[in-house]
Amino acid sequence: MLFLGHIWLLPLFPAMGAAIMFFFGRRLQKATVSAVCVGSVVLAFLMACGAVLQYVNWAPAHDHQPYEKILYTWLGSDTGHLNFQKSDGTRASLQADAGFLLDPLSSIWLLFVTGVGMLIHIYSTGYMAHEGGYYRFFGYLNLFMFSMLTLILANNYVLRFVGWEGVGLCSYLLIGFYFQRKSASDAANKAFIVNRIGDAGFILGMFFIAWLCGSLRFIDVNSFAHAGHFSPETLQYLTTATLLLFVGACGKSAQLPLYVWLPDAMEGPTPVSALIHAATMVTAGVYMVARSNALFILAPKSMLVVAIVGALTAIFAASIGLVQNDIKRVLAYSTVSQLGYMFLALGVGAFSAGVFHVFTHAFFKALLFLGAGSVIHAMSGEQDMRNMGDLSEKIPVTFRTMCVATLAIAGIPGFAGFFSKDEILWQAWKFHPALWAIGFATALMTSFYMFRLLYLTFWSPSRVVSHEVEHHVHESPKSMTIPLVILAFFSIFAGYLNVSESMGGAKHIDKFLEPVFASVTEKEAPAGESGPGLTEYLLMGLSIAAAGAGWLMARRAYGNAGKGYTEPIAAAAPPLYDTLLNKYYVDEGYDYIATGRRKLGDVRLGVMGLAEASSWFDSHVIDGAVNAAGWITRSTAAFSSWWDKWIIDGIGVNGPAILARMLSYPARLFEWGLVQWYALVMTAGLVGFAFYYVYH
Amino acid sequence: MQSHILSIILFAPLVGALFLLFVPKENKDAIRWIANIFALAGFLVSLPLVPMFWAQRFEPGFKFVEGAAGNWIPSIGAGYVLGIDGISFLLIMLTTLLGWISILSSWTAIENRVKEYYIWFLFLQTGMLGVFMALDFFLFFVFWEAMLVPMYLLIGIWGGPRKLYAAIKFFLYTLAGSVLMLLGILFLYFHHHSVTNPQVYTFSIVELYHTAPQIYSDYGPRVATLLFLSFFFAFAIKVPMFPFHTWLPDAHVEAPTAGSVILAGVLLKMGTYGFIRFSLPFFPNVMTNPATLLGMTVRGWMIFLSLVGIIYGALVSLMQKDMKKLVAYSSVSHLGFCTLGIFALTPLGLSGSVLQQINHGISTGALFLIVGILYERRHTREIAEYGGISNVMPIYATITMIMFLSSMGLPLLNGFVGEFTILQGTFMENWKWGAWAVPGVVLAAAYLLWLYQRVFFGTVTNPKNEKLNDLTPREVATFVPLLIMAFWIGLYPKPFFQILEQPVNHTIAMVRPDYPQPAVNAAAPTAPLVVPASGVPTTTTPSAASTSAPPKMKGTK
Amino acid sequence: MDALLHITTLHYLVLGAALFLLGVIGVLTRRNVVIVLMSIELILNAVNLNLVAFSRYWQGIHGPNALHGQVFAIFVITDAAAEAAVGLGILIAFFRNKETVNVDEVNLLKW
Amino acid sequence: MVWTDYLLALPITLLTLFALGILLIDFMLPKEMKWANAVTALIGVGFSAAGVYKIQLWMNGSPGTLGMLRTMLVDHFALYFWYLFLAATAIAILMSVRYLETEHENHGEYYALMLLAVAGMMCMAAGFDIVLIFIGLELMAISTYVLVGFLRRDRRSNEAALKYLLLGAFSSGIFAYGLSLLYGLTGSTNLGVIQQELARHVMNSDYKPVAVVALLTTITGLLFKIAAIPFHQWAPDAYEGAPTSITGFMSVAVKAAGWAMLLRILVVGLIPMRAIWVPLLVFVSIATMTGANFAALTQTNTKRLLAYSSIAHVGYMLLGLIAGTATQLSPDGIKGILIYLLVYTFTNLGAFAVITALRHRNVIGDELEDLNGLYSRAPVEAVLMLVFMLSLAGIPPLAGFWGKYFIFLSLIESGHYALASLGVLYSVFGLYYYLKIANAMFMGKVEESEERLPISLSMRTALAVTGIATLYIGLLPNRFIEMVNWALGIAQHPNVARLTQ
Amino acid sequence: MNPTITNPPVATPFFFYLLAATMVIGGILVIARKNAIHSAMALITTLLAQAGLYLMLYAPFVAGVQIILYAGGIMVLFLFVIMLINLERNLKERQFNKQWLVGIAAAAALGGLFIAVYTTSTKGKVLFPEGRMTYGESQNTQNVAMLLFDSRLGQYMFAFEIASLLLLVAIIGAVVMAKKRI
Repeated sequence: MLFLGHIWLLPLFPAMGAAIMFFFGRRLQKATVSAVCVGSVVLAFLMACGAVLQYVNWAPAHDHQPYEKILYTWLGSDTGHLNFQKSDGTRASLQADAGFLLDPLSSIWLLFVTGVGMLIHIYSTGYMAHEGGYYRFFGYLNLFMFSMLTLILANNYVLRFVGWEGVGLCSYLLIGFYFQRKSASDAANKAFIVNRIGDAGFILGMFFIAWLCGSLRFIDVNSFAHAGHFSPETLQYLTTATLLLFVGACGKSAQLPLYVWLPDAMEGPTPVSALIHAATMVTAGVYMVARSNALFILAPKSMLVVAIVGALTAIFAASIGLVQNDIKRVLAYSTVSQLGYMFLALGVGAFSAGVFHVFTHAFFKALLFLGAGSVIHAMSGEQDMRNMGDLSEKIPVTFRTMCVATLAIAGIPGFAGFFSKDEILWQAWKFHPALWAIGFATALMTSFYMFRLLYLTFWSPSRVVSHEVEHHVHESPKSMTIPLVILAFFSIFAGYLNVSESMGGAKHIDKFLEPVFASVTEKEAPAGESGPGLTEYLLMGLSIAAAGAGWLMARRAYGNAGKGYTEPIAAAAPPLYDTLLNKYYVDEGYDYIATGRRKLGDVRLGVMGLAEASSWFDSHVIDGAVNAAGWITRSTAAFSSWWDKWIIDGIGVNGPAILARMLSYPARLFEWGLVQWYALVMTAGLVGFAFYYVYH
Repeated sequence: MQSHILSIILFAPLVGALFLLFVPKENKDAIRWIANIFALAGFLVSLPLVPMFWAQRFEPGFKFVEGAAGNWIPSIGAGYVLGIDGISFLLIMLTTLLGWISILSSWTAIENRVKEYYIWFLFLQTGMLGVFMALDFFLFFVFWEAMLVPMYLLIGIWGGPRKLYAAIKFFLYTLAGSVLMLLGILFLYFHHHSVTNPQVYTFSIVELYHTAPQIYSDYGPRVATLLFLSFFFAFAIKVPMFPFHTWLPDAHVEAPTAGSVILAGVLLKMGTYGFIRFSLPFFPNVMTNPATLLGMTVRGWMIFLSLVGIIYGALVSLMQKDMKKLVAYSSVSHLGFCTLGIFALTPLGLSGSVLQQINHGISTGALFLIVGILYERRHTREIAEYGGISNVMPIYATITMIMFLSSMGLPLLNGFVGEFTILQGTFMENWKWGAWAVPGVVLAAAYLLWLYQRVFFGTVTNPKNEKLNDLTPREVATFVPLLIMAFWIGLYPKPFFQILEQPVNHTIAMVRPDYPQPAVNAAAPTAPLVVPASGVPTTTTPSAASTSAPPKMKGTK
Repeated sequence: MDALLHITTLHYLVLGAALFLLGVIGVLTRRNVVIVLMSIELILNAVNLNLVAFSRYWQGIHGPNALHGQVFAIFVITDAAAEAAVGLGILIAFFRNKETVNVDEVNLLKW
Repeated sequence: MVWTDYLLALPITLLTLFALGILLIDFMLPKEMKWANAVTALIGVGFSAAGVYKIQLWMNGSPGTLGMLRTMLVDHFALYFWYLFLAATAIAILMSVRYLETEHENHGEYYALMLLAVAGMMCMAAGFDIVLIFIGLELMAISTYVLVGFLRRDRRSNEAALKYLLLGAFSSGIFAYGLSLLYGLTGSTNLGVIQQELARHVMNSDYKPVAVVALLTTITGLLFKIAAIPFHQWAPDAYEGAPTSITGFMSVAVKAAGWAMLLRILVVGLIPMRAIWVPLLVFVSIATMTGANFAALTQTNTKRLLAYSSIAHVGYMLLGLIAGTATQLSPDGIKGILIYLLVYTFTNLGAFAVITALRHRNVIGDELEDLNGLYSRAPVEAVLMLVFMLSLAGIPPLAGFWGKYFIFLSLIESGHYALASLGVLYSVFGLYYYLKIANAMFMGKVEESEERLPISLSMRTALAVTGIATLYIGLLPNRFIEMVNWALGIAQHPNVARLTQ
Repeated sequence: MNPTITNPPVATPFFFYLLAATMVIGGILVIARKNAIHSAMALITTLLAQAGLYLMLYAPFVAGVQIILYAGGIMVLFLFVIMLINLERNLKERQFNKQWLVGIAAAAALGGLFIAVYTTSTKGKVLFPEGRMTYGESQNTQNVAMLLFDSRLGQYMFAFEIASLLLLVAIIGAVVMAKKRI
């Protein structure tokens, strides 16, 4: 049990790397930095392989239970005396451990995260070779790996949240890596804050779970969920809880309406986009929902919401992707769209299909991003596809691997994406044909925009603006191309791990995941598997056709796109094109209405509008009240002076004189300090008291 | 045999102040050295308290009690009685630590009237420690008021351009609250006399715990509520709760850096401490009174004000143009969490609240130091004056980032632990309260990150910023303890929870006798207690911890 | 009519009150300090009149030796003398500096 | 007259003898030896204090002796005040030496008048007969008129004296009128008899309206002496114009004597009319706190500011008399007043001592601006002034807090919550103007002259005494609280302040 | 000194009203005359009339003191001072200050109130009814002296001593204030 027993070391390897960078990074050579940081991830990968292998051997003997390793009590006093009241009135104590859990679900994530992560680290040594802040970059990357591994391996929601926030932070740091650029730091802020909104949902969801179950350990939560017999009220709370968790997932996995940060996140270096914003971090939402499957199953309404949001996101993002010109943005919207697919799968109850898509997607999307990075590297930083073209000869390795990835994502049979996507579509059909229809349309669009990308970049005539750039185009170094090749390999063959029965496959991954999704299978069991039916094959054929159609359309439109080519959509429906190009104006809408970053006329709405109003309120009303009290006091003091001056001396002293002598002494109006006035006040006081008491 | 460690801790800074009196004021460096040595000594003498307290952290009642009731002014029954429990222990340690750090941070910041500065500062230190140690209401009040004076002078003499306004506002505002508290104290005093047999006049807090709750039945809810309010104003102004907060931004902006650190780090905690130590146990029935006041119960109002404070403070921070003011308003938001946790009246909320008070002391203290460092170099705090500071001061930028993250409650840093516990404690009481507080967390990220972006990111646009020096070793030294504490609490908060367990459960038992308390033989710790990283020796074995008596219910007859 | 013709203590009281009233008017209205001082003497005389009248009244109750009021009146006269002496002294000192005896010109100290 | 009467009169006799002695010695002293007058006066005060102590020893625990054929009641209360007067006078004498030299008015009469004023005060505090009280009052008042105008070449001093005299005489006239009515109603000048007669016959008869008039006119005189609104207006003018040392003397000793007289008359003689005078005092007290605090807010003259502050303090002290039920006094309230007077003596004298110290060469030193940057010129004095100001504001642990403490204690005890709240809020309010002084000293712009302020030895002594007393009473008040308990004949229990009536 | 109850002499009301009228008119003249000397003369008249009233009240000693001390002593002092200070200027100036109307109103209110209180009584009873007794005037001075000096009855002895101090202070005060150089 060398690896399994010390599984807590897994996140610590990259953490050590990050710590070394933090303290000594500035003084280290680039080579040393690479060695330390890549080395730590390689170590983590090897350890992950070892641990998973050991787990696979260990599990059958232990009833396929998850392996749990608790290091120490993190939150809570560990005496059981710090209690709270559960929803049913019983006591539970606050406890969140620094504990790690390995089961099939986390195994899968563990493997592809460390694997892809390792490749991207290697790729980065080449990509970032000429950039400043090398150590900083790798420190952040390592920190990200640490957070991601914590997220994956956590044995309770709170520790998961640690990783969850940690990856958000690293995403923030890495998006803002080029912090001198305003757009980069803006995007970083946006990413973090939008994620925080999701996190707020996550926290609340967690509290609901703790309130209902009395614990946040996955094992406890699952056993609570499996125990059954819930009152309607509890089920209602469970629905709320799962919906809140899903809000968190929406934030992290860029679903409607919180997807807005992901396209902007492309401001970061490309390896970051590949690692964080395509392969790993953004799937955390999927992971979380899959992890909480026992609860989601109990809340069908939440499941429906997940499915609908997933489907809508898929088609929404895909439609935007149709017309984007920035190569990374196309991929970003593609990612959002694919994540939508995954949630669609989860929502319809096909958890393992969703997980499988995550798995395959990790490879081909990472590959796409890295390929895009390679293209950008070759083009000296140019990202606009309108200024590319005809690169297939010049960067052949990149070109070939990109082709593989495109075929995979488009769902061409034989490539990884086909298997996973098709499984999802089939499950969606079983749930409701409408969802399938959306998924199908999305598949068509996916194929179109991916091939559009391919044509515009590699095949169509060159539209490169400057000769210098054109002259400079070169294939990337080995450190970058080798990861591409490895990823291409997996983009083809990863799919064969879970070929469905209808195609004679064994569904290895489904079987492997079975203990995790036990509740799902139990629930589905009565419905019964009707075996591969005609419908399934028909649908499969339809989606293959869609993929092909997309390809053909793209080829027709962009195969010979020269300078100043026209977009087919722009030609057909200019308003639609504008809307799509401007991403349905969602960012603008948010800026005007939700955040208030932009003013609507003279009025600022949204949070900042509220903030402005509060600020005004604070300085004018509240502090105003305080100051007014002071002001009134002082003016009362002034008033008593004034009173002495004008009323007492003016009316009291001068008034009668004025009346009697008809304003003959206007110049003497200002006389004060008179003894007799004092005496008069005394007398008047005495008279007042006397009248009061004698006639009271 | 009484232990005198509390008195030693209490008067160590005062000794330093008296010593400084005899140093000629021209010799500035000597004064600085002596002040720093005494500040460090003040911190060091408090360190032995850690193992001593740790050994008896689960035992009920106050520890290290010193003096006897009525030994100071026998004729009115006021005594010099000191004693601590877990809550005050943590706050005392925070005070000694921050006191040392702020004195260290003033080395170059204070150039004129150095001697006075340090004398007043050390004096202030004693006042604050006294507040947390006093077990006699009268002694408490004396310290509470006495510490206003040095703070007033620190703001007023060494402050910014509007220092007079700020200093007077601070003094008057706080005093206005506390005088009403004095009347409340006197009421309790007479009530105690009237219900005890034989009739005794005393200010002893432990004694008053027994009688004060009876006011509700003796005089009716209205009087009890008014009495609660008389305490409430004192504490709410100190905290400050919305809408009594406007002295805070002014005081912070004008105060010298070290003053701000102490103000935010320790002074504000006196308000929350007062709530926990006095308001809750004295007026349990007011807290649980279902009758409404202007449409809400008293407790509902407290929660409401806390929630408003959280959101409102964050919103106002968002719009600030002055860095220090931004941090000041963020304090309003953070302290909103603390009061929310207190009035949630659950053990979790309460312990989270105390922990968050410590956290706020650490992170906001550090934030003020951070602002102070820029101010010392550029003499402006306008955010617009900066930009791209990361390029010229990378170490500074890194430390700032960590502290910002700590302040916004990122997990594995201290802020998260407190906020999470508070929110959970509140949520378990009423999930809507918890839900309303959560936007504060989001907004915290917004205002802090935006600030960071504007100050640190981008390129250096202002030529004046091009030649800024990065941190000196002394400045780094001021941050190191804070960073260590931030990570410690973030990674391993268990010792803190254990220290807080007994007082928190005890307090809740006093406020809500019906709240389920831990069983007598609760489960033993599941894992052996680990020696904390700071080298605090563990003298209690798990078995000892499990056999230690659970908190007894006191004060409710 | 009997009430008017039969002179009782009350008549003296009313007369004293009238004298008091005149004194107060003098104090409140005259500008000349000397006359203000004289008005104060009027007030003190009103007091004396009261005292002596009351003394007579109480003699009727407590016996002829109850002359406390008369003795008190002597003390008041002493006091009046002392006050007048010092008052006039201060007035002279004031007059030396300011060359006036008008009360409403005593107005350096104010507010 | 029996021999004990001579003993009871001993302090007064000694003061008179020393006053006469000073007048004689003064003729023989050359100009540069005039400080010997002060020394003589101090010795006189010392002897007188020894005489008081002798009486205290002789009383040997008995609550009090009626002497001088029932016209004088020498009890602990009187002894307490006698000590207080003597202490205040001693400090005021210490403050005066250098000041008079600077003003070129260093005459023996000054000290003689001071001692005679104290003799008058002693009669006021110990008098049990309205004649004695009245004569004592006049003795004190006339001495003070002269002292206020002692700077004869200074127009402000003249004016202050004239105003004080005119108003003082006017108020004594009204006061005497009230006393005459009291005598008329009760047939006696003895306070004890007055109380009995009022309680037995007058209050439930046709004579009640007359009694009310008597009460109102009497109380006017009393309130005038302690300067409560609306009978206060002499105070700021007289305080401002008088020599600073005399301002200090007036603000504590004269005021304490006024209080002693007020307590004697209201608490002993007129207690049957408590139901009538309490509402009146409520009004006066609120008016006093309000008016004085507001008026003090914008003052720029330190002496005048402190005058208004001392008026405000009268407002707080009056609350002590209000505390209690409609017919019953709260002993805690009286205790509060006595403690208040004690701490106020030291604190206020200290404050005036600092202002007196500011007078040098061509600087009058009573404007707020004169305090600017005092810290750099005289740090010890500035810190002491801060202590005095905070003590006046009632910040614990300084002496001033204790006065307020007992006043508010008594109010809470007797259920006057609203008044108590008002009082404490006004005390916060008051802090504002005390802080103005502190601001000027510590934060005001430093004048170009960085030279140290010359401060004489006697002044240092005065400052030391007042400063130490302020701190000592603040920190360890027990001894003083017990002293006041002793003065009021309140029994003492260890650890418990149980009050017996 | 045996009091004898007799009917009051017929002349009593007459003399009372005569003297009272003299006093009031004198008082009015004191405050109404512009010339301070005239006021002083009017005051002396008032004081003498008052002395007459004292005699009617069987207080011959006080009456004597009144004439000797007041009319003889104090008023001379007043006249000296009036002579000493400039008179001519005052004669040309206003006699009353600007608040005279209010002053009179307040004083009248006060005096009226006093009188109203004294004269209002329930059931037609008069306050302080006169005992209609007469006393031997010969022993008045002795009796006053008894109260001042007798070792058994002299309860005002101490006050009398203090009064001497009062006069001493008055002397010192007058000297200090009025003398140019001391």
